[in-house]
Order: sequence, then C-alpha cells, then structure tokens
Amino acid sequence: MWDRNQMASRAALELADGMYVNLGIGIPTLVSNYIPEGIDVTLQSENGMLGMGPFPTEERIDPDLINAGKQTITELERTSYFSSADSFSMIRGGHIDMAILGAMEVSEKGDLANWMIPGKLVKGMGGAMDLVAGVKRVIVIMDHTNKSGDSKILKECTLPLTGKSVVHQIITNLCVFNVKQDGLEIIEYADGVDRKKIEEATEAKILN
Amino acid sequence: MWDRNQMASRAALELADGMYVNLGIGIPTLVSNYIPEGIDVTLQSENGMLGMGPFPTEERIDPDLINAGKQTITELERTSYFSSADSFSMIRGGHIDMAILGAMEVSEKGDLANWMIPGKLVKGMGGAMDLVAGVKRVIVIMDHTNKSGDSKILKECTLPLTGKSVVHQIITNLCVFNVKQDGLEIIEYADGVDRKKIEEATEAKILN
Amino acid sequence: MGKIYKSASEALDGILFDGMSIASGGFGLCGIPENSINAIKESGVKNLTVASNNAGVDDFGLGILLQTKQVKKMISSYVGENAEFMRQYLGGELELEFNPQGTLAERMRAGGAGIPGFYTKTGVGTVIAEGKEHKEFGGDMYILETGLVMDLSIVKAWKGDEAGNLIYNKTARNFNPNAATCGKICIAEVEELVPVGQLDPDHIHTPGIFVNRIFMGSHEKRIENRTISER
Amino acid sequence: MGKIYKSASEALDGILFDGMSIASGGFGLCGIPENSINAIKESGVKNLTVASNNAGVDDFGLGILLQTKQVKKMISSYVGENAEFMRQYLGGELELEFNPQGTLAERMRAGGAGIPGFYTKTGVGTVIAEGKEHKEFGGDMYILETGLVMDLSIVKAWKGDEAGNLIYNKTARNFNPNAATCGKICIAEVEELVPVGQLDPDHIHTPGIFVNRIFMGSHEKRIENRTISER
Repeated sequence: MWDRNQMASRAALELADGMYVNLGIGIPTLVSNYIPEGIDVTLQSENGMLGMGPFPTEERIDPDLINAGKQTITELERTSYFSSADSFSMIRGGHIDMAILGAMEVSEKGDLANWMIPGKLVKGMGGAMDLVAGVKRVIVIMDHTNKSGDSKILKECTLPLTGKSVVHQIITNLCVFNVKQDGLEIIEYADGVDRKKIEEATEAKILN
Repeated sequence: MWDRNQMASRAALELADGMYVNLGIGIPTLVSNYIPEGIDVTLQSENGMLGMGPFPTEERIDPDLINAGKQTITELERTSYFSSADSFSMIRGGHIDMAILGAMEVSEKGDLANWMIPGKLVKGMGGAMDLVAGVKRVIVIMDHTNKSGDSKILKECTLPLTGKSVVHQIITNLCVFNVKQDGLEIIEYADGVDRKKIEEATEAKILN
Repeated sequence: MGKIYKSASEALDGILFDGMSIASGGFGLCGIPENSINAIKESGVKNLTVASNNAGVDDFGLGILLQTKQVKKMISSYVGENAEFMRQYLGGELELEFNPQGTLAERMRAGGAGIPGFYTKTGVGTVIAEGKEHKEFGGDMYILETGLVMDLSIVKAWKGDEAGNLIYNKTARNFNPNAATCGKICIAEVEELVPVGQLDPDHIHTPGIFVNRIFMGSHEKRIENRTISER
Repeated sequence: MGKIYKSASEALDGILFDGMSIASGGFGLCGIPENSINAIKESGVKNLTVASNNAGVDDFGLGILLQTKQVKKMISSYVGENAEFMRQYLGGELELEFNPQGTLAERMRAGGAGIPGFYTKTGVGTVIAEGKEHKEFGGDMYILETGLVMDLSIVKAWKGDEAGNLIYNKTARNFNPNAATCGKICIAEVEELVPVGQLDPDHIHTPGIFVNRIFMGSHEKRIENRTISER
C-alpha cells in the first residue's frame, strides 16, 4: 500500500520535460515535491499564474500572491500573471498538458465526481469542470476506498459528475489504472498489494 | 455648401466631454482638428490603442505606432495599448460612445454601405461592420451626391451593406440629417443651401 | 477627467438600488474590492444578485453582505470557505447559481465584449448542462453559455490613474479585468492613484474606458491561507 | 527550456507542409512576423490558407507569398493595399474570405480558448451573415461565428524570454496575442531575446505556454503610411 507521499511521487513519474501542469488541491499539490531530476515542469494556477513557485518564507509572504487553493506562494523567474478569463483560455483551449486532481468517485468509463455530495457538501466545482474538459491528460489521485471501505472506483458514479469520460489514469493507494475504452487496466501494483486485494476494493470492470 | 473641413468641424459639435470616439479614415479623421475648447475626448484606434495623439514630427516617427489608417501617430499621457480582440471587445461591447465614419451610401432607414463595390472595389470592411454594430452612436460624414451627381442618400442602398439600421446622423456638404423611425429629418442647412437643393440631391424620404 | 472620487461611498452615490446585479472582482480574499463591499453594506441596499467567484469569508469580503442578508442570489464557482453562506443556502434563504470557474470568467468577458452567447465543452454531461442548448462542433458536444451584463461592477487594482487606467499586482488580478468590462457602470478602487502619464501604456491591464469612477482606498488584504516553507 | 532557435528557417524546420493553415499577427505592416514570412517563402510550401487581418503590400509582408502564389486562400478584413492580391482575386486565382476585423480577432481568440462558436451582432443583415446560424438574445439578432484553430501561428513581439514569454511594443501588439493562441504550433520572432527573469511577470502579454519556438530576428519594420505634422 502507498501513502499520500508515495502516491504523489508515483504521479510525478508521469511528468515529462517541458510540460505545463495544473495540480489540484490536496494530495496532487504534493506532486510538486517529487518532480524527477532533469525534468522541468511549469505549474499553472487557475487563478491567473503560470510558473508557480514554492511556499514563501515568513518574510516573503505576499497577500497578492496566492494559488488556487488560496495558499500563499512565490513566483519564479519564468512566471507570468494574467486574468481569470485568460487563465481558462489556456485550460479550455487545450494548452495545459496535464491536470492531476483528487476525486470522490471515478467510473470505469473515466467519469469523474469530485465537487459535491447532494444535501451534505456544497462547495462548488471551482475550476475542476473546466480542467477536465480542456486539459490534454487528466490523472486522478485518491484512496481506492472511502472511510467505510466502499470502493470509489465504480461502474457508474453515484455523485453529480464533474465530467464524463475525462479521466485517463487513476493512481490510488493500491495501484495504477489506465482508463481504457471498455474498462480499467492495472499497470502497476503498490508495494505488497496483489490482484485479489485490488479486485475486492474495485467495483469497476478490470480488464487484465 | 460645406467643404471637407466644415463638415468635420460640424461633426465635432456632436462631441461631448468625456466621450470615447472612433474616427474613420478620410474626412472623419479631420474631426480631431476641431474638437471644441473645454471638451475632452479620447480617441480609440481599432488596431489596439486608446488615447490617440496627433501625427508625429519627423524625429518622433515610430513604426510600432500607427492608427487604423496605417498612419504614423503619437501617444498621449492617458494612452493604453491592447490586442485586437480586446479592442473589439470595447467596440462590440458598447463601450465606445461615438463612431464617425465615411460612407458610399446611406438609406433612409439608417442602413450603411461603405465597404465594397462588387466587381470593382474589393478592399474589405476592416473594422467598419464591428463599429456600426457595437458603438452607441454612429455618425456618417460624406458628400451628399457622387461625382455623377447621383444621390448617396437613398431609399434603399444598392451596394452591399456594412450594417442595417445603424446610422443615427448624416452630415453632408449640404445639411445635417437625423435618422428617424420613418425617414430623415433635416436639423441643419449648410451655408447657402435651401430646402429645394437638398430635395433635389436626396432620394430618401425627408420628413420635414 | 471627472472620474476621481474621494471614497467608496462617494463613488457609489446614486448608483445603488434594490434588486440590482453586481459583478465583483477577486479570488478568495485576494484582490477583492474591500472598500466598495463595505460601502454597499453601509448603504443597506438589498435583494442583490452578485456574480463573484467566491463569497468571501463570514466576516470579510462579500461574506459581510450575506451576514446582513443583502444578497438574494450568488453566481459563483466555489463557496467552500463561507459557513454563513452554506447555512443560508441549505436553509433556502439564498439562491445560488454554480458556474464553473472558467465559464464564469468567460461569461463576464463575453458580456463586456458584446457576445451574448458562446459554446464550451465545460460541464457537458453534468448538471451544469441541464436545460442548456447543446451543439456539436467537429464531432464534439458543447453547451451554450450566455454573456453576463451586470448593473454594476466593482473591482480592485494596485495602481490607477486619472483616466481610469488600471494595473493589477500579481494574482490579485484574477477576475478583476473581466468583471470590470461587464458592468454598465464600473467602480474601481486602487491602492495608489496617480496622475496620467505615470503608467506605461504597454503595462495597463484595464484601459480607462471601462472605468467610470475611481477612488483610492486603504486595504486590509487579509490572507486566507497562510502557508509558509522553512526556507 | 528548449524553445530557442537560431533563425526563422530553423524554427520552421519540420513544421511546414503543403495545404496547411497559418494565422499571422500584424496590422498592415506593423508588428508582422517578417522573418517567418520570408522563411515560409524560401521553403516553397504551397496551397496555404492564411488568416491575417491584411495581406501586406506587393513586396513586403504576406504580399511576397502572394507573388510566389504559395497562398490558396486568405481570411482577412482588409486587403486594400495590395495590388497583386486584387489582381489574383479578381482573376479567380485566389480565394478570399472576408471577416469583419473584430470577428477575425475574436475567432482567433476563441479558437485558442477552446470556444468553437460565439454569437455576435457584427455583420447581421449583411452578406457576412448569409448562411450563418441566426439567434435572438434579448430581442436582438446575432449570428454564429466559429473559433479558428490553425496548424501554425506566426507572431512578432518586441521582447521575449527563454520560456517563450512575450512583450509587444505599442500598436505592434494588435493581432499578435490572439494569433499566438490559435495555432497548434506557435512560432514567435522577437527583436530582443532575454534570459528568464528579465521580464516583469505583470508586464507579459503572451505567457510562454502559447509559444513553442522562439528566435531573434532582424526587422525592417517598414512604414506604410508616413504621416507627419509640422510641430
């Protein structure tokens, strides 16, 4: 089984040199700690920044410089700023190579639900619907099951969707799936996890 | 009868303090020479400039600083530059108070034709269609008749239209018309011009 | 040039009315028009429809207009930081129209640009698409979203000049340039108001034509999520 | 960061093919990608569809690709300065699609922004509207225009950095930022190429994400209509 950091570091292996990447809130944010040596990646923040730097030291905190998670951050030498409309032109227009997002549920067709639980949690989709609709490759990082042990990888999502057939890869604490035309393909097992354990934790159709 | 400069100076009386104005190529450009004392007007150039200044002296010519007529110009203290898409957001979005344009033909309904003569002159509409569709008030300056003496103010335009029901006022060498629901209203006669002379030179319906 | 006002309340004088619609710049608490929001609260105007990406927090930003129940409806993409919002919404006291963030930004831009409708892939196959016109382009399905034109827009910039030209600072730009274009009237508050000629014409983010009134305010610039690193 | 090339011909290497579509920045002869246009001429690629507000003049700018008959079709708003263009068009050798200037700029922006269609009032009731879908919004009639996505865009900026960030000078900005977004590949030529960190992040007009290849060129910057005043 992988922990949060191991999941993030596994996701980082999907990065390639020169990519423009948008990282969602939560575990996806950790991916930036594991960018492989020799790989240069530019992070986009959908509130209007390309070239996001690390968190600031206490002295360098700037209230005018935050990321999409409202966290204080820093700029890099390559950084540019732009409006929200311009930011989503990049996203919707297919200029971002990869988005790595968290999820509540993913279906075997690549449907994604990560923005609301009717009657319980009504925070809003933020930029998630735009990201999954526009970004070239969408990777989800999440625990394989919820706190009650139910699978989050389903035949059909039960929660309101963020996007239909939008997820390309799922990285969980148990394994890595590629989303294929007719189901999910296991391409990697987490340490100490076998096929049986994945089957038990997965409602969706596994191809291999 | 008015000459070019008198027509331009008459048009300048339509300007009000604080207005944002787009001036077309030709006689409309001359309007900037007659802006009344105490009236502050900001000129927009649709190639991406707000706050257009006068022509430069020889030493100040800058190939990167031209107006929509491709003439070298200068900037003012208030000037801002922007892209063509942003420029036409201003125009199409109704943020420009007035456009003063030349014309080949205008109809009694305010239809305007000023961009092509089929088979003879194929230059293109440039920004004229956007201007007449988006600007709050459109004034045409032109000679009342063409070189053969035929009226350019018609019941229906014969040339391909630039816009339908878009002209609010027509300033010619003979008079000033306001375009009303059901025809044209003379609101001013040029020096030495009488009603009969205007009637002879006008095919369109005159209301008064 | 007659655009300069002394304060938010002066700038808003004669503009506010019950039931009006307002677009606000800002993302989270970053780059929000603090002074205009406070003055709107003081005015007591009510039944507002407010388009803003977020709704502030309970005691700062647009959240204070929720506390006083001056807002009838929010058009937002994310309201997760506002407990009062959630309470009013779940209790049926407040209308909420969720827009995907990019759709909201583009709706503001479109409204300001004279574009009454545009097609986007965002939200296709989700509740966002329900009841909206669908259309295929190049084999893919898109939905029709509409441009937003609001009675008023309130924005916050870093520097502004007498002609209304605005420059934003870093990610405090966010929705401000887009909101500025979609109001029938736009009021800008700035940290620094300078004479014309002080701003480089190539650096201006919002040309003065969009700004009807401008004033200099003092800004708390509260930080929502202070995150630091060791070095 | 691997985006820097030594010359236009190096930057265009492997990208050009017969029948391709190209969006070009520039207005008149101002801010045009002179070097890329020259290199495209040298390459001999043909049957091009070119979207550009103007078509240059006979011996400069896009006009030189008309002289060599490399262009099959132009998408432009104004071609009045180009006698060769007129000759080929009236002789049926060249296709021409007139777009209103604002519609052309917005089509480029829309294509780059993932918006396949938008409604505009521009051109309603004219030949431009013929065959286009009409739709009423708020009692007014609008027509549907489509986003432009081109195989290649070529733009010219004043300064650029290693990350592809671009800054334009004065009215040489014009269509360049919009064209830059709508090409599947974008090649930028600049007067000055600087290391990252030299451009202020708040002053950048085209973020580097849109620029695939960048090179420094020498620019004639010919003036089309030299107009001077006495003082």
